[in-house]
Amino acid sequence: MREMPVSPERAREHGLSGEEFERIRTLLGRDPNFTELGIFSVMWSEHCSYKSSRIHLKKFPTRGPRVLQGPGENAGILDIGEGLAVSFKMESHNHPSYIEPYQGAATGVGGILRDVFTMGARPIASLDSLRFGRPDHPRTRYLVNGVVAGIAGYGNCIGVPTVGGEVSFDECYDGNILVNAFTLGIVRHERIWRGTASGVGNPVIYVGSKTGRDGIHGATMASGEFDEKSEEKRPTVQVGDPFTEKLLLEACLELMRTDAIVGIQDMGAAGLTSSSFEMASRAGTGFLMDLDRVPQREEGMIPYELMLSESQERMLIVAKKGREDEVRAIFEKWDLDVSVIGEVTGDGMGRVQWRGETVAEIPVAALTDQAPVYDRPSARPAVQDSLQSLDPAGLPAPSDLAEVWVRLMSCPEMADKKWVFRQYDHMIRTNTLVLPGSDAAVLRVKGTGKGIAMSVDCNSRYCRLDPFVGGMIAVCESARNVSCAGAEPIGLTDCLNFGNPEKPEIMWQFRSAIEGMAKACEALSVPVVSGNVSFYNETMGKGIHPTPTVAMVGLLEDASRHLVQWFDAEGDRIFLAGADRLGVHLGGSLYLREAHGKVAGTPPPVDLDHERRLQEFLRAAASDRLVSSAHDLSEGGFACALAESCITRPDGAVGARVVNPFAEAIRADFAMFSECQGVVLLSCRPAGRDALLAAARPFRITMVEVGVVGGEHIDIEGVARVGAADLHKAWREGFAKGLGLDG
Amino acid sequence: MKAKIFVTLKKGVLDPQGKAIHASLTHLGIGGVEDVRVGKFMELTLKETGRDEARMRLEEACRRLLANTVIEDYRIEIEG
Amino acid sequence: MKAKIFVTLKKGVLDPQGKAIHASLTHLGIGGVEDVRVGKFMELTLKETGRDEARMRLEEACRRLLANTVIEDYRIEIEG
Amino acid sequence: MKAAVLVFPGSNCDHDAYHALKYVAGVDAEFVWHKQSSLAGFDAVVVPGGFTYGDYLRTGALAKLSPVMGAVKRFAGEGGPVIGICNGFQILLEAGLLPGAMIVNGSLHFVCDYVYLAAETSRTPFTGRIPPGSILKVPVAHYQGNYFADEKTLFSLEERGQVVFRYCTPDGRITEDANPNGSARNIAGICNEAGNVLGMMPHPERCAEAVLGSEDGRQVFDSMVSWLKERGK
Ligand SMILES: Nc1ncnc2c1ncn2[C@@H]1O[C@H](COP(=O)(O)OP(=O)(O)O)[C@@H](O)[C@H]1O
Ligand SMILES: [Mg+2]
Repeated sequence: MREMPVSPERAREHGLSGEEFERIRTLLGRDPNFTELGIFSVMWSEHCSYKSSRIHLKKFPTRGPRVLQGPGENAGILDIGEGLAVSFKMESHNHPSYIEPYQGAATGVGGILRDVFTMGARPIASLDSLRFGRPDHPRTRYLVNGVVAGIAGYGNCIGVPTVGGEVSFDECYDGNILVNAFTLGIVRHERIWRGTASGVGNPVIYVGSKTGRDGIHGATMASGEFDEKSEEKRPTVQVGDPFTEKLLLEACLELMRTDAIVGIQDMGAAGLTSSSFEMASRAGTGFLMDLDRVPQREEGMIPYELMLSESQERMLIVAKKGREDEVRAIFEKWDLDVSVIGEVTGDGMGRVQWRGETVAEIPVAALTDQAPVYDRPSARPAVQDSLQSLDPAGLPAPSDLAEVWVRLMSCPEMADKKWVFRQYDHMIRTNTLVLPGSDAAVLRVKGTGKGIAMSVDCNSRYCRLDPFVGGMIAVCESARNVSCAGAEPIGLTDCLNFGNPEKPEIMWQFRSAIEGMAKACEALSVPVVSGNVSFYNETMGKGIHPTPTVAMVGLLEDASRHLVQWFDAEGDRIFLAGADRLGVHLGGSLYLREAHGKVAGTPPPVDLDHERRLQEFLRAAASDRLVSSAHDLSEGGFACALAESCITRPDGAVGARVVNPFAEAIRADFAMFSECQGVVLLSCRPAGRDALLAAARPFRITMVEVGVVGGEHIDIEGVARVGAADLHKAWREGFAKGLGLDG
Repeated sequence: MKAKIFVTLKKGVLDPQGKAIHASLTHLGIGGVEDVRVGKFMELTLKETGRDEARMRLEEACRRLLANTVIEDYRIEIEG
Repeated sequence: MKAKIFVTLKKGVLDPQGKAIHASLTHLGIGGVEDVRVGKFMELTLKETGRDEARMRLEEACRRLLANTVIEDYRIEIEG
Repeated sequence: MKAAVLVFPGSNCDHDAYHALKYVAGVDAEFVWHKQSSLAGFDAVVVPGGFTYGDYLRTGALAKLSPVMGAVKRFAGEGGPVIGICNGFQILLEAGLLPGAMIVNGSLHFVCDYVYLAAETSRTPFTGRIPPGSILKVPVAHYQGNYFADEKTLFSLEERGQVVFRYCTPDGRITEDANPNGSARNIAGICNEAGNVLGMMPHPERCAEAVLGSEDGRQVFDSMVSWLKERGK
């Protein structure tokens, strides 16, 4: 690559508008050179600057008694007591994973792991939220295979268990899949590190892999729509090296046990550029950097490439002056490159030198604080009204409800995801108390009696139909899953996947979803401590459903009191908690899509006050050991939740006999598959019935006893009945079958 | 009829395997190696057919399955 | 100086990858393939030295590291 | 009584083995960095699982070159108990301490799941308290656990009682369906002729506590403790 003259035209190629280019000239008081243009383009990209989202993200509640670090750092941190904290974050790697599924997903995992261990935390668990196109779309199988293998390849090798996640399918992701990766780590309070470059004269140290021409323009790619030309951008995909990352992780944690450093940050999107400028920005300092000292893998790299490379498995450290040798010794022990490439300065300028010349000289604030911020116009799409119209009475009633039931349970969206998580090491580190397959994964925290529960959720059909309610539901549902495990939701991270923010309709979806999420967070007292925005999820102008994925983290003071979603023993009694929230809500339901081919109507209503009381009750019931299982009604409604509690048990399926819980006479298919928020299926020993009912009263939760666990059939009396073993088999085989994957 | 297919990483693409093997060779005292790149190598037995026909088929196989042209190059050799 | 090393599974050792690729080719409608065996392929850049010297070194590298002779055969080609 | 847990670049079940030894079996355990060339003072050696050197080239191939492996060979030669778990097993194979080799799983997928093992011999230091015929529920987690050896080697392994564990159904039948990776004759673990070196793909350290879903793996570590105690360690 060679230097090129800078012009407004060249700036446009870099994704900078005419106004933005003018702003750069004003901030610098001159024209930028080619290297500087590259630096501005990545720092002002949507991905790094959050220019279209920032004003809306401010609506999230981010404070709380446990918050040690909110948004603004590489990952958020929450206190969990006994001097310990959890650090976590979620990030998207959508576009790279569509282009090269294995490496795209693998490097997504690598990136989020670095975001967490750069805070000083040892990663103990990952989750992944995946969305693909139609199961029968010609590319879907290839993408599923590659993405799952990539997540496995990276996570398994580095030794962090992938303990949960979600996989769903919809036509809207045919040309733009979503790969969102979450990691959580544990850190002692006094070992928390931040990405800050303070102390004039302190050395700036580069560690990790050598720099190559990987992923140059990766950040701007993530901020641009897909078109036919995307094929040409292919070589920007990076290859992950999980082995090197494992060494980097161990070396960084070893270094962080000393007090030789001041700050540390991973080189993620926009590599050396974003890490250096962001660290200086947080400290209010500047830096001087010599590119000749950057370890290089390829020959003839120019400053533009060195500054913009997204080579993986690299970190930037600011150490205390005079402690360089300690840093060097640790990284050399782990066979990693280490090089002092510059120092912290006090004048607020970022200066980059190469071959004795200054090749970039930019005020740090120009790239960070003075980056553009947009309040983009938003408008409710005209189609919204027609989307929301749905006349349930007009839907043909299926003649064989048992057949529809089996069909729903075995469609790839609902079917057993074992094909996926069997490829993930989900047990390594020997903390996983609840393996994948329940509402939330539960891990123990060694050395304490505590447990951590985690769940990642979003129903994007709901968000499409009503982004405000859909956003609320994403938060409520993930919190409810964590509460069903007996844990208290203490904080969340999110990945906001949307289309092109320059379109007012997309901006409306975005702000509505955030407002809904924020409202639910406030009602449930759960702060947002980190997150990520992924815009431009469009292919040839066709956008995805708005998909604000939420990863909720919960705390159990006593890990042994966790709950699972499956029935425990024959004879146990089954209850519906929140039964007064049942209603006919078919809008956006799985049933509507799978059986009637429609995504329409309005999502089920949410009552936040009820939700809060329900979840408090669930935790109380778990902690007092009043229930043997808890599972919330979500996709597929009452019938599918019941079936899941029967067949997801690791020890094999069990039957159940229940009554139709709907008080009024409604159509049988509606009773089975109507989707409701705030309703949970519980089971308890027969002798524990009265205690459970009594426990619900102070929370004003309506309990209805619906039936009993046992028998060969799952039987909703007078409505439909299936053999537990048959349903179990269809559910187990559905994923591979639906996608045409080898079993 | 036999064919060989070589799939190699494109120039400039990181080769973590090659890097690790290179380090180990040095460690074994086997010097003089400046670089190692690792690729895949497939030997195919084909039904007798024209060479051009065979090459066309294998080209398609490489593009659609055997190589990922985002990061890999491939080369086909047809024998006999 | 360049060298190539080919590492292939011994006859009689099961090759699940080869088998899977064979099945996928058929599935893709790319017919006429009777058998596929997958191996490894390494390209080494060596410091200039005599060919015999280079071959000796690489033989040693293969025996001690690059191939597992319980399951694999190897072949060395030195170029230029 | 002191056990060494080897740590190579890329080992990642080292902490799990350490935890099971120290906090479950009550053995004094210590990490040993792969560049160390002595195992003086240790009574047992655990080569833990992981992805040493990223499993690049072949699993265990690059790790066998580490200085500590010379010490492991001497230690084993003197009759000291050595257990290789998962990647540790692969390293022992590559180092020639055990016969055979590993190839990629028949499914071509990484597999992490509980499996059942039929124990065949209590002659090793790690199975002394596991009566032959016992069935253990233990997880596997690997991409290349498909054990291969030529017919002659397989015959001699069986002849000399060196097959320690085989994959089986929950009721102990050795069937193809119970084999998670395609291993020859359902082999999950083998020992050397002398019996003091054991290699196994399944992870006993992951199921040594009831809260984790199975306690069966604990018997491997308890056997080791008894064996060492009987020898006055
Ligand atoms: N949707 C969001 N909600 C809350 N915080 C967010 C959100 N998106 C981004 N953030 C915060 O903004 C900061 C910058 O994020 P990002 O650029 O993704 O980090 P990185 O540089 O590690 O890739 C992070 O602290 C992140 O937690
Ligand atoms: Mg970061």
